[in-house]
Order: sequence, then structure tokens, then C-alpha cells
Amino acid sequence: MLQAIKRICGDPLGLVGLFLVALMVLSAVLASVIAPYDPIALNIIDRLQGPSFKHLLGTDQLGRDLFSRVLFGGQVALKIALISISIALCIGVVLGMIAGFGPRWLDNIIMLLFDTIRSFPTVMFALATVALVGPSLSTVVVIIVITSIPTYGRVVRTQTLSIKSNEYIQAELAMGASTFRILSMHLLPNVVGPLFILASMDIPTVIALEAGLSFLGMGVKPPTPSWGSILNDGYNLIRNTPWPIIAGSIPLVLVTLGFTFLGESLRDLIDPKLRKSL
Amino acid sequence: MLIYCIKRIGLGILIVMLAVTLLFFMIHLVPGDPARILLGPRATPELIASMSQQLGLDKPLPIQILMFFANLFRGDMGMDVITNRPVADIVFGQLPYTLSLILTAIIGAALIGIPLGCYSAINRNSLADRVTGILSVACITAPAFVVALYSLLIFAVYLKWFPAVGAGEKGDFGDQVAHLVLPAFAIGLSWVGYLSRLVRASMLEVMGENHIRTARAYGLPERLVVFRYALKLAVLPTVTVIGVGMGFLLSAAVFTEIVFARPGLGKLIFDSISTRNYPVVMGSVLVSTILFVISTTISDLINAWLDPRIRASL
Amino acid sequence: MKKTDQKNATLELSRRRFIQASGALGVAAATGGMSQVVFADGKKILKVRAYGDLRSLDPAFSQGVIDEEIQSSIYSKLIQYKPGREWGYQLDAAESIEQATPTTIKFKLKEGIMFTGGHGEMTAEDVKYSFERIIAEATESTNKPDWGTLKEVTVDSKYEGTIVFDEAYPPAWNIALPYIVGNIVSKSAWEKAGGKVDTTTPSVSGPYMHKAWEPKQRTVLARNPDWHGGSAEFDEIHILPIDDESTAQIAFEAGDLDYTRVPLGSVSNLKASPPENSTLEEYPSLFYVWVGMNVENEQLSNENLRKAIQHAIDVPSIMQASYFGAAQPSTGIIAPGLVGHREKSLVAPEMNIAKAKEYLAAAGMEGGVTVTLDVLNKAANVTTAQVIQATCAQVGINVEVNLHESGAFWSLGDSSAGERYKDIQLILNRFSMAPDPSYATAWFVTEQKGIWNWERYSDAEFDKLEAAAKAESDNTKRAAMYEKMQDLMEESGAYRFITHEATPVIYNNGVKPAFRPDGLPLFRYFASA
Amino acid sequence: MSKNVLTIRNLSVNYQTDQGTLQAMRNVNIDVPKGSIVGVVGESGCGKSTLISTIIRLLATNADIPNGEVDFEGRDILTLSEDEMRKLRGDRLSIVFQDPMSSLNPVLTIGKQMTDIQYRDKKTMAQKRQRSINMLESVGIPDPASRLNQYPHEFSGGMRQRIAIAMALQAEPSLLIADEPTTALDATLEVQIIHLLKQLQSTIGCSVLFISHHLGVIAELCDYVVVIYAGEVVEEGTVSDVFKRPQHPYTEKLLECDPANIAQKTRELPTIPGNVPDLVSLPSGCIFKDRCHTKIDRCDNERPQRIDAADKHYVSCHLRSPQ
Repeated sequence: MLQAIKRICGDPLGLVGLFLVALMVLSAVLASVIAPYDPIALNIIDRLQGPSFKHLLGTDQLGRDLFSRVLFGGQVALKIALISISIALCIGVVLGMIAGFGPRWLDNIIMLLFDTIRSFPTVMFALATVALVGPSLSTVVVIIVITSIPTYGRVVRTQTLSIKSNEYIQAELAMGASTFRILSMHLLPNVVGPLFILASMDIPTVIALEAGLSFLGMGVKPPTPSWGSILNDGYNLIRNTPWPIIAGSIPLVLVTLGFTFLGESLRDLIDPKLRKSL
Repeated sequence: MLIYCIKRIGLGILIVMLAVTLLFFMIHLVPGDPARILLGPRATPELIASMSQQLGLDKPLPIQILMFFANLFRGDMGMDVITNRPVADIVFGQLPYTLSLILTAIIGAALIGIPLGCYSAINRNSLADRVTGILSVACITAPAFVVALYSLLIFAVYLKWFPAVGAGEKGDFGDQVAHLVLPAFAIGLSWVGYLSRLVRASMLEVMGENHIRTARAYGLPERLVVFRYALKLAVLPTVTVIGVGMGFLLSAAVFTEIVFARPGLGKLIFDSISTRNYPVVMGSVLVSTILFVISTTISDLINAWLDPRIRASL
Repeated sequence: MKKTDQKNATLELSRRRFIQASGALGVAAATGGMSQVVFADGKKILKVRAYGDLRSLDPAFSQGVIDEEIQSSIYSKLIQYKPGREWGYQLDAAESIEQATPTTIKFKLKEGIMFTGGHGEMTAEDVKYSFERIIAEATESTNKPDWGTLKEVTVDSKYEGTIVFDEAYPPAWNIALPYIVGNIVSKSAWEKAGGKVDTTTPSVSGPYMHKAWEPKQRTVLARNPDWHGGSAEFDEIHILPIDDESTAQIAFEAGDLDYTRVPLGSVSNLKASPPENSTLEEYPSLFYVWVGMNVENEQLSNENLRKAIQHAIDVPSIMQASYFGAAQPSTGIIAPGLVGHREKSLVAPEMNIAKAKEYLAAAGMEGGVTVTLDVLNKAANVTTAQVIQATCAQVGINVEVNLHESGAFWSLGDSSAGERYKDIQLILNRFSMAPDPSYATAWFVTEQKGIWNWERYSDAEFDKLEAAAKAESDNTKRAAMYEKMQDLMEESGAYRFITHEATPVIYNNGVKPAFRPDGLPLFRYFASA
Repeated sequence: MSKNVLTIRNLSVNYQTDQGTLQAMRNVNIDVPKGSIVGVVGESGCGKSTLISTIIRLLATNADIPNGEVDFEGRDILTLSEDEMRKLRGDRLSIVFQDPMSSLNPVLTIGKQMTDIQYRDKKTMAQKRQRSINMLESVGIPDPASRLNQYPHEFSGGMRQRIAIAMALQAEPSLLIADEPTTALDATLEVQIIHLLKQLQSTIGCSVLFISHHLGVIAELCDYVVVIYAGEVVEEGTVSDVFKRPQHPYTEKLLECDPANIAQKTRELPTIPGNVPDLVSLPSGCIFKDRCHTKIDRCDNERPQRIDAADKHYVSCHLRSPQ
């Protein structure tokens, strides 16, 4: 681990990535300390202001400080990303292992399900889900979980299949080792690294998806400050002031840069062959 | 090969059927009585009942599903109850707009993104590589609706280079192309970034492989090494990603079709779900899943064409 | 018309040629002015925006404003809305028309009005057919209620007829004759088509004909050479369905449209720096927006809580935040300019923290209370909900906002769709409206409970007034009745009126537009300047 | 003109790594006389690959050459421009790589790859193909004309190595570098390939630099042998001299450990105890001292010089120094 960090530091882009991710995590965690204003406090008189020392990124149509909303929005983004990706990871790992290790027919069924989910346009699926349960943070999480399970599941399945064919696994099986033992002792350690990298590179996608859902009015509940809702407000306000949409874009771009560069750097260091299994 | 194709088609049909069945269940869990929404505020309960019957909503779910497939088998996708037109007409009327949009976007993205990725890989860690890297990744994030909005403001309003809304005059190819540029840019931009990163990564990997060293050791010109020996292998994962990406592009098309007031399948799906126009929802989702299955199959076939090893395993 | 307009108009530069001429670089394009009424290929074309796509060309199945904007351009009516700032009508197909008795309207058609497609001259028989088919059970027209108490139309001579009502129905002059159900169709054409048409029409008699419909792209109307009123102004009208108002504004600025409604948020900027060669006009609107409270909900059955909420909502803040100062607070559900509009509401638009707290105490909820507010997921609504949330919080009412997409939202209070209607508490709602007060009050009677009366408000006096007001022909008395009804609504505490919104429109100076007093376009009267 | 095709003098190569400068090769001297086969032998990691990469100038980007010259046909390769170098590769200077499974491009036909490398020749496509067919025939591929249209994965490992040899010798180079060409093959194939190489070498008359860790193969094929240990040449000479009268303790050990030389049956295979030194922080004195069974005091501080042990037999060891 220490070695990894040391080597990332040798890669300028990886270092930038690490810095941006750390910045995001820190500012999200410390939002309540750093933020100059309450992110949901209305101040109608001060609405739609440009950037100033008083409001670093200006204010929105309700006079809320955009800088504070961006900071707290980071919390929401992190929360959505972490919760949804970890749930998707868990389910994906289990399903992928079952598909890879289980009987052929089960493998076929699971892969068919994965393909079916992938074949649905995401927005279509999101619309139906939102119509079903109404827009909220947990709806966003559910949508992301279901649409990203196939990606993780496929990776795990591929790894499982390749490890399963290894001679030492065959030998262990012949000696009567339990499937559980093989999966947990041999497979899990092998997939954790790649999955971790894959997941970290998925975080921006998840955040962007939330932005898209917010645009269609299917994101988090107001007045929760999310980057997507800031962008969506900004979209509607674009003819009045460009600042809200800029305020919403900046963190999105920075975080994507951060996670992508960090992820690529990690991937290059830990497992250059990872991409192949995706 | 033939067996492979038959298998693919069978699997495709299975996926489509499964998707449609899932959709049926989802639709029936979703609140909002289609008959009522379709008829508007003035509808009497009798009218609503009669509309429900027309929609076949009064029958049990499995019967509805079976009826749908039975009709589909006869080539009938049902009727749109609002405009009283066959759903097939509606969906296939909108399909060309979305197809042209998606294809323009993805082909444009590939034409820019792949060379960009190659360039970055060849000049690894140079300033140009870093700059294109940062720009590409920044492009990946840009939400389609934000890019759409800004491209409209810049290129349609201020510069007036391109028209703003619609899909152009029927039969006027030049006009249609002019209407295609901005929407395709809006959904293609993130793909430029994505593809260039992808190609860069796979290019780097391929360039490290032994056979590239061999090619160089035989003194092949670098141009030949990169474009004939390395690129052909490096685009393999890109082709797969593009195949799967058609599904994502359909989602992105929803945003651009709304912002550009452009006809198309994405907007049709969005509108028909909001209005609970179920026959149209079913028809358009059916077509979009078929589209997905076709595009992944095509990408597999292209991969097989590029890579003899895959061809051999078919 | 300014000189520059003429110059642009005679340039006869179509957009396509424009692009070709200026090349991909478009250097020259940037210097071009706003597009005028486009004279493409020598044709005079008006390009306008509608907020949705065509659904039906049959008046019986018209789905409201969008269809009517098209139908009113291709069909004739006895009378049409008069363009301008005040509600009124002018003759169209009728040579004369009068309220003969409280329950009958006599009309005489102009001679020589021809239906296209060889369906002959318009006669009283066509009028009878057009109106009676709407109320016939077999037609299953969703627009039947617009005809109120219509009984029949009698044919008195080839051109003369009498419209007979069971009971007096004054709204006929406002929302039937000049609106959707007032469109006259050709009996022979309709019967030939099986009594119903869809998205094509066999015969029209208005200034324009329906030429083409490209779904989700545009509806094209072309000049009707046989129109009785002379020659229509434009060779073609292109009606583009553009859902998003910002996009519509951009399309206008890019020169793709000659007229559009613009977002309220753009008004101040457009006023400050209007695009070249264009005019912004602000019209009031008939829409009404209110916060409704479900009186049968366990918590909100407490009248004092409802009143506390009425006083805790600050309408002026909402006007600023959601409507960018371009709309005014409303006093009820009937807009200014209509009979029955109230000059003042009982509860002032401004919030009153003291009173709200008082009522909250009276409700026994000093310690605070949590209620839900259901909202449709459109930008203005979401902003309004957040203002409500913030001001209510000041008096100790915690508002939880639930967003819904349109399909789910519009079935919220539907008692035939499950049990959800019982759980809704506060709803931010917005109804469209036709220019007669009866159109607004109709939804709040006891009979509408669980249909559109989501507040489940029920008041015998209101119901009685509603029935009587519809039939009242004396406008002063009518006004008093409608004002009283709105008082009753407000006193129940179940309603907090927000606004009627506004209709800012923009058009280029090459066009001389025609609007109803609520800013809705009357395309048949659009002219070039 | 020199009688050597390749003369390497005083060549050192460093790699810049996170840990510091790794001195992969130090002051290496090698001669490849015209028409002869020179074997280079050493353990893995001793610098064999670095040597090859230097000769064909395809070193990793983090490598640099502080000193030395590589004289090929009278020109110092290290001073050539990239373009001039490319002209040599595949023409005057060819190479056969270790792993036949990965050294051919998997998505191009054999024919394509074989004709591509003739890009310098101004011949028609048909002529180039004919040349390739002839080459394939000469390395013993049956039905070469039709196999030209096949892809590498359709050939067995031995076949692929034959193809690689055919490609390498197609341009009749003056020097062929063979980088452990038989390691990935089984024993019978190995013999065939060795014979093929020897036969082709005599027909074409080129020199061969043959890299291997397999002493048996070297003995069979080569005229001269160079023993490398940890980036230094420790001993060189004719095959018979070096193998019969090894002068360096490392060479002795290598020969002892070669299974082919073990006459007696033992339970354990003999190995050289100890590890290769860390090339980032080089120890002073002799590079082999930590593993040497005949170490003397001088070895600790003084680097042994290259000395003549016999005619054309050089060794770097204090034990052999006249002092």
C-alpha cells in the first residue's frame, strides 16, 4: 500500500488525481466547517449574484450560497457513489462468482440477466423506477446499483473462470476443498484489486448519472444540495446568470479528473492487464 | 460461424423477450392510470373504462404479455390510442432521427478520439499527452445537457453557424446534416474523451507486447508499426465498448433530443413514459433493445473480422 | 416596419442557403440579423413554437391548447376570440349570432363558406352535426363538458339554426363557441370518414389547411385557397413542438422561430437587452397555481393547522424566486379580466409569522409538526416548494418535499388508483383554464373528490353556488357568486393561492402577431408587418 | 576492414529506476567474427536482454549508455540516427526472439508480416510473396504458398519459430541475433531448430550472436562463447577452450550445474549458492565474490582485470592474474 502511494507520487497525473480525490473527500467531510453559509438557507434578496468575496461562486435563484452548496453537494455525491458502488460490488461479486463457478445453466441465466439489464436504455429504466417510487436519493442509488451490477459481475465471472481452470485450483478441488474455501482463499484476493480500481473509476460516472437524473427532475429531493441539482438549477437559470452551471460543473470535472487519473495510475501500477478482463 | 450467428440471434431474441416481459411488470407496478392520463382531465369514468379496455389493461398481466408477443409475431406492434396510428409507424418514424444522431456522434467520436488516443500513447508522458489527457477526461464528465445548452448558445445563437432546433427539412440532405452537427457534438463529446483514453491505454499495452518489438526489430517504419501492427489490436476493446455504448448513447439522446427539440426515439420513450402511453413505450423499448442487441452483435462480428483468433473461436 | 426588416426580407435568404453562403466558418453568419418571417424559396413561412405535439385534428378529441392552436387555424367557428388585451369575440362563420332566450342562441351563417375536398358549402346542418356529435354518448368525446347543458341544435333554414340548452349556459360564449368544441366540421366529410378523424383531416374551412405532420418535428399548415375570408397571410405556418422553454427561446434567438413564449426567468434580461428586431410582450395568464391541503388527511383535518400553513407561505418570495418577479400573486383561481376575479384575497400574500404561530398553537402543535408537500418535478415548482419549505420552517412547520414525474403526479389524488390519495397532505398544483370562471370552479365540487378535487374539499354551499353560477347570465350577480366561492375555498384553509403566472411572448418585428388576452396565439390572425 | 562483424567495446548500460541507477551492464567487450557463431551464456537477469536491446537499439526509455561503442560493419551503432538504425534492422541485422507464441503479430497473416518487412525492396507483391514462400520452404514449412495466408495462432510453437527464423534471414543479414530461440520449445524441436539455424547460417554465411542459458546448445552450435555474470563479461573464448578448461569460478560452477554434465545420479541438483548482487549499489571488488568458493582477499576491494588465459581466451579473475 505504502509502495503504491509512493509510486503514484512518481506519476505526475496520478499525483494530481490523488490530490484532487483527497481534496474532494476532505472538503466533503469538512463541509460543515469550511462552508461559509448554510447550504439550504434562503436569502431571496441576494439571489442570482455573481462570484464575490461574500459568495465565492455566487448564489442561486433562492439566494443560497453556491460555494457552500458545492461543498455539501460533495457529501451527497460521495454518499451516493460509495453506497451504490459498494452495494453493486457486493451483489456483482456474488453473482459473478456463482456464474463463474456454478453450473453452466446458472451461468447462462445470470449472463442473460446481465445482458438484459444492459440492453435497457438507462434513462428508460430510471424513468420507470422513479415513476414507481418517486425521486429521492435512495432511488438514485437503486438505479445505479441495478445498472452497474452487470459490469462488476462480468469482471468477477471472467476472473473466476480463469482461476477455476488453474491447475492448483483443480488440484485443491480434487483434494476435496470446499467451493467456499476456494472462492474466498483464491478468488477474492485476486479480484479485489481490479474491482477496487474499476469501482474508483466508476465514481465519476455515478456522479454524472446523478446529474442527468436531476436534469430530468428525477434526482435527490430538494433542498438537498447535490451537484446534479445545482447543474439543473443552473440549466434553468442560464439566461439569467451563467454562474450556477459553472459552479456545478467545476467539482464534477475536478472529481472526474481526480478519480480517473488515480484509477489509471493504480491500474498501471497494480495490474496492467486489468483492462483486458473488462 | 453460421452456428455462432444462429446462437447470437437466438440469444438476442431471448434478451428482447425478457426485457419486454420485465418492462411489462415494471409498467404495471408504476402508478398512474394510462387511460386517465391519456384522456386528460375531462374524461368520465365510463370513458376511462372503455379506454382501459382498448389498451387491454383490463386483462390479467400474463395474458397481456402473451397477447403482445402473439401480435408481435404477426408483425403488429399495436396501436397508439391517442393518434390512432400503428405503433410501428410511430417508432420507425422516429428511429432514423436517433440512428443518424447516434451514428454520427459515435463515428465522429471514433474519428477524433482514436487518433487522439494513438497520439497520446505514442508520445506518452509528453506535454501534449498530458494536455490531451486532461482535456479528454474533462470531456468525459461534461453532462450531455450542459454541452447541448452551451453549444446551442455558442454555435446557434451567437455565431449562428448551425440551426438550433429540429432535424431539418425532409429531403434536404444538407439541411439535415446541418441540424445534426450540434446534437451529435453534444452526445459525442464525452465519447471523444472516453475513446481517446481507452485507445491510449490499450495502445500502450499493445505497444509493450513482443510482436511490436519484433516489428521494430525488423526495421519497419514507425508509422507502419503503429497503424498496421498495433492499432488493429488496440481498437478491439474499443469496438466492444462502442457496441455496448449504443445503449448509453440512447440515454444520452434523450437529453439532447429534449434540448434540441429534435424528434427521435429517446424523446419518444421519455414522452411516452411520462404520458403512460404504454403501447408506444412497449414498441419503442422493444426497438431500442433490438438495437442494442444488433449493435453488440455487429461489434462482435467486427472484432471477429479484425482478430482471426476470435474468428476461430466462433 | 423598419428599413432593416425590409432589407432582410427581400434578401430572400433561406437558412440553408445562408449556411452554404457563409461556409462552415460562418463568419458572415454572425453579422446577420434576426431571421424575419422566412422567405424560403419565395414562400412566406411563419415559424412558431407550440409546447407540445399534435394529438388530434378532431375537435371531439382535441387535447387542449396545442390541438386547438392548430384546429382554430383550419376550421371555422361561428365566433372567434378577438385578439387583444380584453376578452371578447368577433364573428367568423356566423353572419349574426345572438342569445335569443336564456336557453337558446340563434345564428345565421355567412353564405358561400366552402369546405375543402369537395364537401360543399357550410350549412346549419354542419353546425348541428359538429356540436351534437360532441355531446353524443357514442362519440366518447372528452370535451363534452365544455358544452355544459347543450341539448341540441335545430336547423331553421339552410343557413340559420338555433342552439338549444336544457338550462341557461352563459359560459357557452366564452369556452364553447369560440373554443375547442365550437369548431365546425363538414358533416359529409366526417360521416365518410366514419364519424371520427385522427391526425389528418378530410375537409377544412379556415384560412389554412393541414398540409403535413412530422411527428415531434412540426405541423405544417398551408394557405387554404378557398377560404371565405379572402387570402390567408402566409403560404405556410410551421408549428414546431418544443417542450423546453429555454430551447424555444434559443431557437428564436437563432432565427429558427418567428414567435415563441419565453421563460419567465428571461423576461428581465430580454427587457434589458432585447434581441435585434424583436418585440417582447407580457400578457397575463389564466393558469392558476395553489397549494392544496387534503382536508381528510388525519393531520390536516385540523383546520387550524391548515390556516397556519396558509399564513406561513410567503407568496412574494415565491414570485421572486420561482417567477423572477415576472408574475403577480393571485387572489384565487379566477384570473384578472374574467368575471368573478377577486380584487383581494382574504389571506394576504405576505406571510404572517405571528398569525401562523397563533394558528399552530390553536392546533395544539406549538412543538412543531411535519407535513409532506407533493410537487411535480418542473423547475418553477421545485423552487416554489423550497421557498415554502423555508418559510414554513420559520414557524415550526417542517415540510418534506416529494417530487413526482408527471405521470405519477397526475394520479396522486386519484381515488381509483389505490390508496395514495389518503396519504397526500400538501400538493402544489397548477391547472390550466379556459376564459370562463365556471371552468375553474368545476374541479372543486364534492362530486370531483378523488378525481381532481384532491383536497377532498366538500362544502354544500360551494356546490350550490357552483351549479347556480354556471347558469347565471347576469354578469354582476355571477361575479359575486364566484367571488363568494373563492372566499369559501380560502376560509376552509384548504387552499393557499399562489399565482396565475404570466405569458411573456417574443416575436420578430417582421410579424404582426395576434394574441388572446392571456397571451395564447391566434395563428389565423397572425400577419406580416 | 575488420574481420569482426560486431565489435562491442567497453559498453555500459544504466537504467534509471525508483531505487536509483541500476548498472545493468558494465564495460562489456564482445567480438563476433565474420561467419562465426558466438554464444552468450548467463543466468536470467545477467544482462543478456539488455545486450540485445542495445545492439538493436530498442532499449527501454529509462535506459542510458554512459560509455562504450558498438561497432557493426565498421559503424558505431550508438551514434547512428534513428532512421539510419532502422535501415540496418531487418536488413543487415536481424533477430529471432525467445517466445514464438508472442513475437508474431496475431492479427496479421504470416504472408502480410513477411512481405511487410521487405518494404525496402522495390519488388512487386508477387515477387515478395515468392521470396517469402522460398524462405518458408527453406525453414521446412510444408505447403508454404497456402500457409502464407494463415495467422500465427494456426501454427504450432516450433513452426512459428521456424517462421521467425525465416523472417529474420529473409533479407540475408550479416548478423543474426538469436535470443534464446529454443527455450520455449521442447527438446526434440530444440534440436531441429538448432540444426536448421546452423544449416542456414552456413548457406547464407552470416554471423550469429546466440543468446542462451543452455550450455548444451551453445556447445553444439557455437564457435565462441561469452560468459556474462551480473552485467559483466567474466570469461570468453572458443567453445572448446571455455568448456574444457574453464578459467572463471562462475563458468566452472555453471558447467557443474548443467544437468547434462552430471554423470552421477544425485538427489539434489547442484546449484550455485547465494544471490546475484544488487546492481543499484554495486559491491566493490569482484562482482562474483559473494558466491565464489575460491574467493581471496584481493577480490574484496580490487576489480579483476581482463586477462589472456590462453590464445583468444580471456577471463576476469584474480586467481588467473599473473600477480
